[in-house]
Amino acid sequence: GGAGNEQQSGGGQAGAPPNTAGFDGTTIKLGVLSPLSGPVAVIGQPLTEGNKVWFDYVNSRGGIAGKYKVELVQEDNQYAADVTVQQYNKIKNDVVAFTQVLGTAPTLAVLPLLRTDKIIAAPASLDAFWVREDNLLPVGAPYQVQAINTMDYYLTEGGGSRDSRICTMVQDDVYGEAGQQGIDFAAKEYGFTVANTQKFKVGTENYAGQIGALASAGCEMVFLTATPADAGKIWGTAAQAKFAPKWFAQSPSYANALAQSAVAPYLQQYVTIAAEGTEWGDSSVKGMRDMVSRAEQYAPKQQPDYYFGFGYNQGRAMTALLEKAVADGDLSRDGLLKASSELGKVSFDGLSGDYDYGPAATRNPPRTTTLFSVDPAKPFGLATLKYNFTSEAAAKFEFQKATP
Amino acid sequence: MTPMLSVSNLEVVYDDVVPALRGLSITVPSGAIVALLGANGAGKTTLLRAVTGLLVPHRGKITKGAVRLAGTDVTGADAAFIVRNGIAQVMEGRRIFAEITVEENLKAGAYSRRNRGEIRESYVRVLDLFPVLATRRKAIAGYLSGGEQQMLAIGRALMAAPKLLLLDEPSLGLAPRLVEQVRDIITHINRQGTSVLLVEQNAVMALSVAGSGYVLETGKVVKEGESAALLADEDIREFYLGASAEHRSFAEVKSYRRKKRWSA
Amino acid sequence: MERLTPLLEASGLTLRFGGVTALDDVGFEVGGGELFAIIGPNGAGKTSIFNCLNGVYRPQRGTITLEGTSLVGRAPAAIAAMGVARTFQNPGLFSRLTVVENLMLGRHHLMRTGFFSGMAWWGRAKREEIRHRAAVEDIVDLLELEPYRWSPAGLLPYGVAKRAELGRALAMEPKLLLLDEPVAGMNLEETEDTARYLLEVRAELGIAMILVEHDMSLVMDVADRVLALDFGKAIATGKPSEVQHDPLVVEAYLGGAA
Amino acid sequence: MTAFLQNCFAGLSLGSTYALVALGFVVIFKSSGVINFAQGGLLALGAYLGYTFANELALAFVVAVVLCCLSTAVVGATFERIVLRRMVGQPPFAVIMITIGLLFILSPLVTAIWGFDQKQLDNPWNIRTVELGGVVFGVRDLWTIGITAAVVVGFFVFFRRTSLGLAMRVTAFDQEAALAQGISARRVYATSWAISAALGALAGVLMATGPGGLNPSIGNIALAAFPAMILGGMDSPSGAVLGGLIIGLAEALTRGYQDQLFSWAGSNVSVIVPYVLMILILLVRPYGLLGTKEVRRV
Amino acid sequence: MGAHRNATLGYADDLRLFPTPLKRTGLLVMLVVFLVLPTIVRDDFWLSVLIYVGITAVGAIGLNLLTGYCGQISLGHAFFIGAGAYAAARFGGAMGLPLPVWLLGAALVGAILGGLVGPFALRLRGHYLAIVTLGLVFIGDHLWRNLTGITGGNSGTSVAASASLGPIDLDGLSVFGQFYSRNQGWFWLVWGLVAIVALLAKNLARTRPGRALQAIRDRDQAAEIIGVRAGRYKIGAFMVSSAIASMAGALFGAYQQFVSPDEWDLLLSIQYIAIVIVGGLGTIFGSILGAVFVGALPALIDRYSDVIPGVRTSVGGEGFISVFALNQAIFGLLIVLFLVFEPRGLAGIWLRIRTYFAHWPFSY
Ligand SMILES: Nc1ncnc2c1ncn2[C@@H]1O[C@H](COP(=O)(O)OP(=O)(O)OP(=O)(O)O)[C@@H](O)[C@H]1O
Ligand SMILES: Nc1ncnc2c1ncn2[C@@H]1O[C@H](COP(=O)(O)OP(=O)(O)OP(=O)(O)O)[C@@H](O)[C@H]1O
Ligand SMILES: CC(C)C[C@H](N)C(=O)O
Ligand SMILES: [Mg+2]
Ligand SMILES: [Mg+2]
Repeated sequence: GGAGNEQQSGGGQAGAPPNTAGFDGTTIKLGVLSPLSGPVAVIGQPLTEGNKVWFDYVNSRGGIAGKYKVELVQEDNQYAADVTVQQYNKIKNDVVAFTQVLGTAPTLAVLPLLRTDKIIAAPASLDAFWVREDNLLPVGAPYQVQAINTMDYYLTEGGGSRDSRICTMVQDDVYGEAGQQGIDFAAKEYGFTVANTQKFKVGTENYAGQIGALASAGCEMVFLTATPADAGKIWGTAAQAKFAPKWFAQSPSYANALAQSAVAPYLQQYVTIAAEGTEWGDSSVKGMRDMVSRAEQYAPKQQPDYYFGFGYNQGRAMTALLEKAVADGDLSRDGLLKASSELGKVSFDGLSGDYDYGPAATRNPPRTTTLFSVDPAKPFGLATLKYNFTSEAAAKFEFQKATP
Repeated sequence: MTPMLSVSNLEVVYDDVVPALRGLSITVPSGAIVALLGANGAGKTTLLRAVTGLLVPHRGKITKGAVRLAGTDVTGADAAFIVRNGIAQVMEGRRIFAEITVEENLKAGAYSRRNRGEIRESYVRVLDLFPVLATRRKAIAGYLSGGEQQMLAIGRALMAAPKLLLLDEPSLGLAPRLVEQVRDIITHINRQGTSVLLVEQNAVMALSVAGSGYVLETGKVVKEGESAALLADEDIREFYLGASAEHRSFAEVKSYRRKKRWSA
Repeated sequence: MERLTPLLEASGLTLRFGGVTALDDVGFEVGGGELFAIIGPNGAGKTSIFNCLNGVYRPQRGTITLEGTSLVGRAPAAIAAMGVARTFQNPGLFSRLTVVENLMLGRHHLMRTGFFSGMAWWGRAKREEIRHRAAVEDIVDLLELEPYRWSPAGLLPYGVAKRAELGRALAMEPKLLLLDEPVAGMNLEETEDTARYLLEVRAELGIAMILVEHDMSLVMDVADRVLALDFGKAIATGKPSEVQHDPLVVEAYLGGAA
Repeated sequence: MTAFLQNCFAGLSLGSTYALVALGFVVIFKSSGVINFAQGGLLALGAYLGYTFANELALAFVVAVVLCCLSTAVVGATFERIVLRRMVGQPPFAVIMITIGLLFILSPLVTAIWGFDQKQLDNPWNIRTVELGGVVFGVRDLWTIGITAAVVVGFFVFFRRTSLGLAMRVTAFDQEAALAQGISARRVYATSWAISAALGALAGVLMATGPGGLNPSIGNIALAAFPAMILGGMDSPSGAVLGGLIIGLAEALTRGYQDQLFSWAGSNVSVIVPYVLMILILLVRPYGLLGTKEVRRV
Repeated sequence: MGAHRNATLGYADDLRLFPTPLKRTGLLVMLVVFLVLPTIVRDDFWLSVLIYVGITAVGAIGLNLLTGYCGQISLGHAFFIGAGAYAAARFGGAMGLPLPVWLLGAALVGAILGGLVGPFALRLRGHYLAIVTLGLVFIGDHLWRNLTGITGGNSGTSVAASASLGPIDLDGLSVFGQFYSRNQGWFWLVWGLVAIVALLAKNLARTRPGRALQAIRDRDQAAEIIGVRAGRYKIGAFMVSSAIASMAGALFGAYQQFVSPDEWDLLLSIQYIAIVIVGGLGTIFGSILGAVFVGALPALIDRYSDVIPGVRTSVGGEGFISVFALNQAIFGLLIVLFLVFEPRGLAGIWLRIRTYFAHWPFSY
């Protein structure tokens, strides 16, 4: 069973857990370290909103295990490592765990502290590093998996072959490297070579050079790892240059605003987004149906958003962990770590693939990907192209520990 | 007739705490040349700053008294405004604009004038007065020699064709021949209707052109009168003119000489 | 005329800036302990001579030797270390430092403390500071700068600033002191004071001096010999009284004031 | 060859934006000897005001652009009125710090009003293109280049006609002496802040019409324009324009030929090329290509 | 001269850092605060704020030597801070060297880098130099991302440098059976170093080399003419300043235990410039005050933001401006306000207060 299993009434055989840091017998406090301002707030805000809507919903049902209400303690980490450390220190003794730490670098910065303090945190980042960390509770298929599945699709159904000119365009940071790593892995598995790789710096003003290089390399397919502002410029430049390969892009490259912009026709024609779950408002998937109705109820102003769903899923995973801990009668830090190592598969009802938790060494993250095409008529501007599939290559990908 | 400049009972304080002028009054009658003498630190420059509104950049303030220009009260008014009303000055320390050419410096001096023809006339006249400047028209002003810069500072002030000219040690660093020439220039433009307030350490020169003069000490007027009367004054002769009886050689100045002051 | 052993010899100095010839084949000698004056109209090249001696300008032609060692091409700091000190036409004190610190800087080339020993303080740096501080105090005494010891140099009255600058130059324990218009902007009384300081220094320490000054009465009274320049050329050299009546000098420089 | 021309065109377009921003820096530096760190903030403010005029008030694009330049100019002048005039005669360091303070005020203000979300500014160009001899010209880029050229010409004519240029220079050099010539330092500052803010706003809206649209980090372009300003010479408007174009071209060409020529130096060499170029040029010409040499003489 | 024996004693008095009883009392108070504070403020948040403030103060003292004393504006401080952090990762982490060694090793790395950059100051002046050093931040960023072997590239690197001094392990201090937390230990370590660095810098400033730096700042040509080799001192100032910056960076990395290239950006440099200007150029104590102001004020606002009306402390919460945004705006506003009031910075205000009391009860 898991958090997704809402029918389970919870309630531990071991009796009520004793009070501990962040738990006063009635309320469980959870930390959120997320950029609520600054350039990454576009991601941090909906993500946190997703956390909130999930727990509002849990609370409306009485709380964790039906009796313990959850309260979020939010701090702005500005997407900066040192601020994250400060904010972590500020609230670590007031919370049971962190249900969100946003960003790869911020997560890496608090990781040593999490280890010494024996606290669990759910990173808001799909890096592959997290899988093997006992103190982290990741959700979703890592970026590498998205990339590998994308290549599988391209080579089998997407009209590409091993001899196609396959290129990548990745942002020059950890997030970009994750995508590139997936593609490189796929290249080995499927026996193709990457014809050209363009790296770019976040916030570049003019992409004509990179687009020109991709065009002259004759790229037929480009895998893009970017964030929406840059992705918009990149596709805009490509559209202007009449450069029209098949674009596949990692989920964070996309934002709804793009489907409403002048480049929308180009996107509709050439761009595919690799993400998880299903399109916004797809009532055939239970998880989505529930999420949309809860979003309407608890955050009526919330626009359809990928990150919202991510935050919502984090809430579900954390809830599964907490219910297990309550069942064990121990909400202490040690109790949570123990519960985490004993936590089995958690289902996200189709919003994301199921995650096999348990001891970090044996965890298995979901390896499913859904491909979307751009469709301005849809609520989030994305229409499902291929739903929830796992390639063989993705299943083989091995995960490593973050840092020694 | 209203005097060109009248300063009455003026008090100035620097930095909120350092008093520099303590109730000082002077008058520059219209069309007159008035000399202002005084030792280092007496407050001469401060007085000129107070008149032109340039105390602000020095953290100075007028705390009492009034400055009237041709009858208009301009106490504490904005410097640019006062200057545009027909005042020009040769500032202490020359303050030429070192990074631009001689010609541009002169142009800046005429900033408050509009009539291009008249500006042109003044320009020609200044170059005429100081032929060195004419030969160095396109030179960057900062590379001129000290004395050449002083000429430029005087020339720049003349470019404004002022009603009142304030001169803070115009003879500083000038060769003896040029000091004479500057004296002539002062008399000349005064004849053309410009009133002059002249601060000078070279008292012989100052009193020879001025009709009247003031002696300042620690922010107060300690002596005033017609030039002739001042020239005849014993103390002034001893401390400013060095003309008492016969010339006292510098080589024989005795080291124990006591400094005499008018006020305690 | 009694010849002093030449301390400084300059010959054939020529210095041009673009079209301007600041110095044109100028030569002179200054003997040990001599007070040598340079006069001339504005822009004649007096300050330029100082700048050549200091190593700020490098003359296109000519030689300068101090006690037989050539100065041309040496860095200003090296020349200072050889014993050439200077006061500037426009006061050149370090405005945010106190008078004492300014004088201590005069002793810079006599001191050894480097970054490390300075940081460590106890030991050599401290001993050195105390020793040189005492030497500076002698100069403060001599020039009657006591009331201004701790004033930032930037706030000094003009006359005092000039005096402090003289003090800084003396603190360098120079062999040769270059004075660029030391009494400009001073009234008679202050000029007399400065003359007294200069003569006292010369009498006690025997430092040779080159004086550039437009105050003719001072030059005539204190100088041993005078060099007159016009347009970068030497037009007369000799005893003050001789130069004063040289027709070229009267014509170019003194005018009716002679 | 077409690839080369294409890259050059990209460089010119990028360079035009740099030139506008750098010109904004120069105007303020020229009049006060201060680097205005708030330029990026003013640029962002201008761009968002443009968004409000064009999208929310649905004004015609031209009107929106003019209005946003004017209103940002007013903001710049107001800043002078409230703060800077109290700094006449104060050390430039303090003034620089105040511009940093202004930046810290402007950026959160912009996000508090307009939020963090990506926005699209309605404009007549979008991603339309024209093609000539195989080279594709973005209509927006053509307009950017054209408008910049027009503004630059207007700027120079204005400066030639008025004595403002001289007034600015002497005010920067010596405020007090400038005042003594009847030059109102306040007026000079107010004017230069207004002009600079308007230039920033123009650069901002032009950028916002680009494919990237509008987001709060739009002001970062100001950082990229530093080398352009320095390389041209900090107090030289022509230098700013020249520097902007050189940097734009250098950046675009390095990016275009990263794979062939610069792979040895790591990825994204184009990001540091402006700085490397700037350093090299300054080593040869310490005051930039057209900057005024500091005059020092003893 | 008999008077001189006495006078010499007098100069030694002049040269004391804490000449008056009042100042000595102040020193004592600071010492007591230093020792006792972490046992009173045990809160990890405030301790970590204070630790970051202390680290920043060290770095700011370095920048003030260069900018405030020697007059060379540098926007490249972030570069040297970063270099120090990576040096700590290598020396302290990978090579496992003890605290004094990795700290001095980082300083050495900083000094060498500063010595490479310093010569630019010989040719460039004022703002031109400032922007060139700004270029350093971007070039550094490029290096940090591409020198993967040293820096871990984009992913960053963990900094496992130990904080033990012989038998004393500041990561988990225990004295007479009393156990102290890592943050308490680090507070003592960092602020102890602040005191040491401040003392060294103060000594430097008041002896021959320090005077030479200030002379160069005020009038470099005159300085040369009286015998100061300006070039040498400028490079020296760069070296000392960047050595100190690297030390700060090493502390930063070791305390945070993980660093990535995103952290050494222009904003960091600007923050340091802000500290030395707000604190007061050319005063060591000002740098520390500035660091406290710039570092602790945002934390204070953050802590008490819930009582400020209009502030949104959580997503979807009430209010129109987020804490950080408000923080930034208030911070900007304060900078503007008080530089208008006192352009000489915090040290200037301090001076005013002192003059006021020196004259008290007499006032003009
Ligand atoms: N900016 C300032 N701040 C504080 N005190 C000042 C300032 N400027 C001048 N003073 C003081 O005010 C007094 C008068 O100075 P002022 O410059 O007016 O004298 P002065 O008569 O022009 O002297 P000088 O002949 O040396 O030019 C002096 O004691 C001087 O120290
Ligand atoms: N760095 C320079 N660049 C260009 N011209 C210079 C430079 N230095 C000096 N000159 C020129 O050389 C000539 C001599 O200048 P110098 O300063 O030596 O004159 P001076 O005799 O000291 O005059 P004054 O009595 O006015 O101080 C002047 O015409 C001056 O403009
Ligand atoms: C949402 C993503 C762009 C965040 C990215 N994975 C990071 O950690 O930095
Ligand atoms: Mg004066
Ligand atoms: Mg001279």
